[in-house]
Amino acid sequence: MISQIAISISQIIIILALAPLLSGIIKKIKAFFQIRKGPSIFQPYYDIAKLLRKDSVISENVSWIFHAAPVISFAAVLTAGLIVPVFISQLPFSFAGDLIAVVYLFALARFFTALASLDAGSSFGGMGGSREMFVAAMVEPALMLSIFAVALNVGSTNLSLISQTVSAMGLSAVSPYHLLAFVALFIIAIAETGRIPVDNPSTHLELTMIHEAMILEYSGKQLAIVEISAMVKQLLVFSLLANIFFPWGIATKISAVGIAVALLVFLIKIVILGALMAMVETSTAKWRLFRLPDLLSISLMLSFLSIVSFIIVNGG
Amino acid sequence: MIYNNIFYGLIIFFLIGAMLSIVFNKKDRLATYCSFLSAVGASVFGIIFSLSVIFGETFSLSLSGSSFLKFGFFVDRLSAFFILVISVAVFAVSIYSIGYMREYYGKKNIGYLGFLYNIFILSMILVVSANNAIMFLIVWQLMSVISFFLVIFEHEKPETRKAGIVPLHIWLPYAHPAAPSNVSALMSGVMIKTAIYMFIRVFFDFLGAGVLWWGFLVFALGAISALTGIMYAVVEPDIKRMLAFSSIENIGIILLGIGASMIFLASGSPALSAIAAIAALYHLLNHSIFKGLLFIGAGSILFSTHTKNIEELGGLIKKMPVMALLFLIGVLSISALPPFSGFVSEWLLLQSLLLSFNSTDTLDRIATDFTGAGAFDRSFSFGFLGNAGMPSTAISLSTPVILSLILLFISIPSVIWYIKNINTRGKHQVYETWGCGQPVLTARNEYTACAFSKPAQMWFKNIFRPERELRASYTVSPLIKESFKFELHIEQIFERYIYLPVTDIIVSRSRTIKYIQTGSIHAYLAYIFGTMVILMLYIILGGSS
Amino acid sequence: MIEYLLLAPVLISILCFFTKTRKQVESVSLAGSVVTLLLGLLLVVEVYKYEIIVTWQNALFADSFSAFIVLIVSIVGFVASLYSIGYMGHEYDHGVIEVKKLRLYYSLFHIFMFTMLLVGVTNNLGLWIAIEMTTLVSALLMILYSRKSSVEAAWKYMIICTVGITFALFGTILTYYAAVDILGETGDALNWTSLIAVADQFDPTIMKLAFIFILIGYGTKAGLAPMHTWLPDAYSESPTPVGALLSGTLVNCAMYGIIRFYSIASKSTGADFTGNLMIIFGLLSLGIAVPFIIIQEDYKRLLAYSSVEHMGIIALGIGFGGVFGIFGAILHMFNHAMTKSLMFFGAGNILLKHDTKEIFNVTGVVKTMPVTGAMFVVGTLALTGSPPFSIFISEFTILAAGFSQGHIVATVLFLLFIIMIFAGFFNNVSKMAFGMPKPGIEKGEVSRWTLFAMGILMVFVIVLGVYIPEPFYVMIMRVVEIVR
Amino acid sequence: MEEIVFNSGIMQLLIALILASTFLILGSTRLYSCVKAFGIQSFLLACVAWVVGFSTGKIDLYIVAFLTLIIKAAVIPYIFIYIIREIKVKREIELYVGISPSLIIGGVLVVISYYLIRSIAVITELSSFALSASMSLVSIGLFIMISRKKAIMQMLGILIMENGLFLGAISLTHGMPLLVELGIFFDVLIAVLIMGILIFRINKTFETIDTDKLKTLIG
Repeated sequence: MISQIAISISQIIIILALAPLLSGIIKKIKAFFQIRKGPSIFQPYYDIAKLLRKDSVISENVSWIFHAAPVISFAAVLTAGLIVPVFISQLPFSFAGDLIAVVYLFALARFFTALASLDAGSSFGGMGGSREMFVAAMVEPALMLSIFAVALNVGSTNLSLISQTVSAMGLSAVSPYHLLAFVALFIIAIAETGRIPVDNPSTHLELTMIHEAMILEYSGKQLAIVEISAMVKQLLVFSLLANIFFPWGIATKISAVGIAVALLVFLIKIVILGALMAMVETSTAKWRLFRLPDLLSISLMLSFLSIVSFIIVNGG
Repeated sequence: MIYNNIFYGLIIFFLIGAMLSIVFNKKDRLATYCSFLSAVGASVFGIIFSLSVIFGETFSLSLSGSSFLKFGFFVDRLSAFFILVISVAVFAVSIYSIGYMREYYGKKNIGYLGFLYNIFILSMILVVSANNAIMFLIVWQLMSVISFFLVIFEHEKPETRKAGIVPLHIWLPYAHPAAPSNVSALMSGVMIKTAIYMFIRVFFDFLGAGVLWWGFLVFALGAISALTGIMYAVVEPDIKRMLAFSSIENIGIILLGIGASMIFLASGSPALSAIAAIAALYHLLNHSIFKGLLFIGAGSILFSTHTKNIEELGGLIKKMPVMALLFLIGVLSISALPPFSGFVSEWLLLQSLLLSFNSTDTLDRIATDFTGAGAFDRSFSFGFLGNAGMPSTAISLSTPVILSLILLFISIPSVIWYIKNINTRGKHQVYETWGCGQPVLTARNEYTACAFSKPAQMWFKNIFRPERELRASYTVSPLIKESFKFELHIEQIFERYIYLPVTDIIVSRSRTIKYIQTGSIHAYLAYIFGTMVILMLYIILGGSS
Repeated sequence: MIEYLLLAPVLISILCFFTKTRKQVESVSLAGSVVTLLLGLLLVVEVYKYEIIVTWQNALFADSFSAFIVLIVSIVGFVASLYSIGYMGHEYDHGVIEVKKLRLYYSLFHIFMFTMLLVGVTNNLGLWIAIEMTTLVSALLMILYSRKSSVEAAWKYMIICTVGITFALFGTILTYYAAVDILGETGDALNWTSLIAVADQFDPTIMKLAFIFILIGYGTKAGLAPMHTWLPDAYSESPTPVGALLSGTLVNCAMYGIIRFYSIASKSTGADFTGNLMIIFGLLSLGIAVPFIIIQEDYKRLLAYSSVEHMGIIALGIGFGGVFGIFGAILHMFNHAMTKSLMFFGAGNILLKHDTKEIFNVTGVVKTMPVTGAMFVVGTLALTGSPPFSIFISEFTILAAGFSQGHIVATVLFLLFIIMIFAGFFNNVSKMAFGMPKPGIEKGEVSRWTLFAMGILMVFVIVLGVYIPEPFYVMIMRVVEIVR
Repeated sequence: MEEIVFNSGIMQLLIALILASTFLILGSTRLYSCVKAFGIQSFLLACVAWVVGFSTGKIDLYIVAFLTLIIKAAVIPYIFIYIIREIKVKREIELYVGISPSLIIGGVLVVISYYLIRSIAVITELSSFALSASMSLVSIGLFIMISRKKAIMQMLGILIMENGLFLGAISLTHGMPLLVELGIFFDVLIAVLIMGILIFRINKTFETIDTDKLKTLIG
């Protein structure tokens, strides 16, 4: 019992610690590709610390939702963190939720941020919220289908079970549908974390920002919490990418050495994925909003293809 | 047999309510209290009765009738579940109606509405507990006729006239919202479910769900209605019609569950079909509750703002905070977000759909996965489908329930901690919303519902075929525009491409057939002569057999 | 017993002819119709006890089927005479007709009753003579109002029905010829009782030919399609009580003739030949009724086409055969007679109040004439076969028979037509019943008599929908035995 | 014994003459000649009845023959002439179908009914001839009603059909039982009377007895 509580607390701490680091690393790699020095990888930590200390300015026609939204979305994302295997696949709360729960938790977080964006009554917030919902409507099914493909192989949607069986299967798990599902999930990750082709994270130009527009009204502590939940979500999506498709090296038993190795492997995988993401960001321009359906239907088709190929291969 | 008198109590209460509301229909206040309080009492009886049947044994009672027409009641666990759904919804809606009726004081005949309301619920309960086809059809017709009268209750409103005219359209989304809000809460919350009840009775009990393609048919039907339902709900400006469309979507989801359950039953895995059926029925219960909640919310919005058009609504949370919170919970639940019941039923449905791709041998692993070996193994079983010929698997719904607990466990304290310390330590100034430098931000700058759903509208534009109309009215000179008038019209594809063309064809064909009755006696005699000759040939050629 | 039943209406009509004032005529007619009703019920009770009664060297006879027809005729006749007191009284007060015409009307009315009762009780194939007389008398009744349209309708009615009946005569002759081969030229070679006993030895080809001519002949009188063309004109142009009698009882008498010959012919030619013919004609009548009901502008013609539809349903019921099929058809004859005459009385009240037969210029009937309006709407629901009412039960039985006897295609078509007719009929009637009444129509009913008459029929329509009394059920089962 | 009677020369002659009289009606354009032809036809029918009665020795056939003679050969033609004189109707008969085509159609109808009765082939040679004659009489009667516009001609058409049936009855079963036969005569007489009243009423309201004008009730 105690070890399980310890694991879950350590999981939360690690997630909170690594999340800003990951976005810092991605910004650094992006800067490297753009041949500029770019801020240090710890810059996000400084930003958050600064924000936590600053006073906040709140619009007058705002209701309790504005105050509650950041906290609820942060809580939702953290709960998702309990379920997604990061460095250990034997999570205590793994039975409490599975893939569908994670997707819906992300949806809950997104729901409340969009609600808050409308609350302030500015047209920017409304525009951000409406576009976020539009993107979400396309992202969610694709996300679910892509991980279904893998879940089918394992027979259950329980994430830790999936990562455990796939890691046990070793290299033989890398079959065609496996890769197809990975590419599909990668495109989803771009949309989910608000990266370039779908949304531009680093700009305040109302034409291109979706995620930023929603949190335009926030300042001070609330902005800090929103930023952290965004980063944690990004980390979770990356860990989904890493630990569902390439879970080797994840600790299956509770042993100091195993955990340390798992942490290291996890960090490496995250950095590689971050680099990949940064490369995609620098090489493509932001797509027009109404061309996004084409991009996301590609990922939908890929995940659907992977399911079909799984059924054909295994004669389901 | 305590069942009998509970069942009688249930029916008598409704009849009392109906009679009293007629007796007092002149005095509005008294009529409201009589009819709706008796409805509340009756629904309490309903809940007790249904629970006693679910956990007891089936209840059947046959009334005397001539040797040809025998009527009676037969309430097995399935009907009891539906009675439970109806009574829970009626309990809430009746209490709400007592308040809501104040809007009709003096204006409308409350007694008449009370009478119709009580008989409407009674007919729904009878529909679910009829024991033979004839009785079922009789009470079904009674229900639809009364709902027809309820829909045209406020017939001075223009759209009510349109709703009531074509009798076959009673269940269409623009008929439900025309009824008074408390009634439309019941209608789209519960009345549609009686159709599902008929579905289940016909497909499971009557035809034995032996044929595979029926399952796929129902499955496809569910998928289509879910998709189109939500598509039209997204772009619908009228709040009650939006809710009616979302009812269609949820009915689609329930049909998905039933279709999946039929497919499993036909392909020989009863345990799986039990899971799918439980998902469908559980979603049915959730939907009738949160749809009732949403309609009541819409009703109170209508009550205070006297407008159903979402475009004109805004900032209500400041004036009606409690109602806004409740409405939010309803919305969270209907969009199946985690801590609420909607999520549980949709999660179960997704699980059953996922499992359908899988071969049955992994069933045992899933079963263990479900029950969960964890310390919190508190199974909260819904084994109520024993009668429908399917094994009552004590599926524990612990997984999602525990998840919600954890979520609450984390978010509530953090919210409290956050609000507590924000007021004390950090100062925060209140300033106008950031308008990118614009001097004054008025309410008209906000994103209205139609704008919010604009991307979705663009994505499905060849289905919606939106016709936008922008009329500018000019001041003296053509350069300075005084005002813009924006008009948006969405195509109802079903009505436009399936229903209207069919009726046009029928009417035009019958216009041509009309010329048979030409009026000339010679033509008529020729018809008789023709029939005689044809029959003669029939005998000579074919008739020798 | 039967002679008194036949004698009563003749006496009454003579009496009516020689009375002077309106009050006298109405009271004589009312008394007469009460007597006829009582005698009819007495006959039914007696038949219920003794199964079969034969009198007058078995020229007149009454088995349960003819008792059933006598029951329908006497009930609808009694109610129609009540209604005509109100209706004709209203016309008389408004000077549309004067006393002479009123006296003529009542005397012809009772002769019409006599002829229909005669149809029920004739034993031998003289049925033809009785039906021919009904045509003649009803033609005279039709030209009561010497309007252009009613004369035209009467002429068409007269010519087409007489042609039809001539065919029926040819069928009767052929049946007689087949019977003579077996029974020899004795007098009773024509009587039902002896015919049915020996029906299976008849020569099948002659019986096929005979059945065809009978079907065309009596089908014209019953209003089966394509011989139904006289029906809408006759029903909409004749005075409403006569229309009610025509649609309520006369078509049933014609159907009685068809079913009698059906039971004889199907014994020798095999049930599927006759059954298929009945189904074909049934579906044809249903099919032709659908377009005319959907786009109809005249509400009396709407009711006429609904009669064609219901006769089609009865023919279908018989065609499906089996206990269920025939039980449904017989029950449907009774239910249809009650509901149709109720609707005709409602239409009559509307005609008196709005003085136009166009559906378009009649609105808000429920507001101007609340009782008639309500009964009219309930009647519509009943007529289109919606559940709580009697017609639903018989249609449901026929449907069940259709499925169980394996005529799937016919039953599905039957269901489809009924749904379309429900939509068309209810749409037309809801235009008339609901909405704001036309200006200038003052509120208030036409007259108590009409409401009283409609009330009696309403009782039958509602009660039989939920509960079928035991003796009634036994009687119908006996009829089913006779027909099978 | 029937066969001898039936194939005797007189019967065949009489039936042939009846057929000829129908063609006379088909071919004539004046009302009076039609009525006269109908009179002859009824007379011939009475003779057929008398011959059959004489040969089979059934007394009621004599009565029937006598009745046909009085009612159909005398009373009904008189009624027709009375109507024609009373309404001062134009003597010609408007037709949908010209004279020669209607004659040809009459011929075709006779052939069809003959072939039809033969294919049923149930009765002896001659009586099948009589039955086919009656069938053709019925179909020509119906054809006359369809093709002639005058209301009177439609009345005449019905009576021709009825004659055909009477001929059929006699040839098949030597006449129906007396009671029924009387009923039929009585009915036919009343039918003619009522049609007469109707024709007077049509003439009064429509000012013409041309049924082509009777087309107000449509749909």
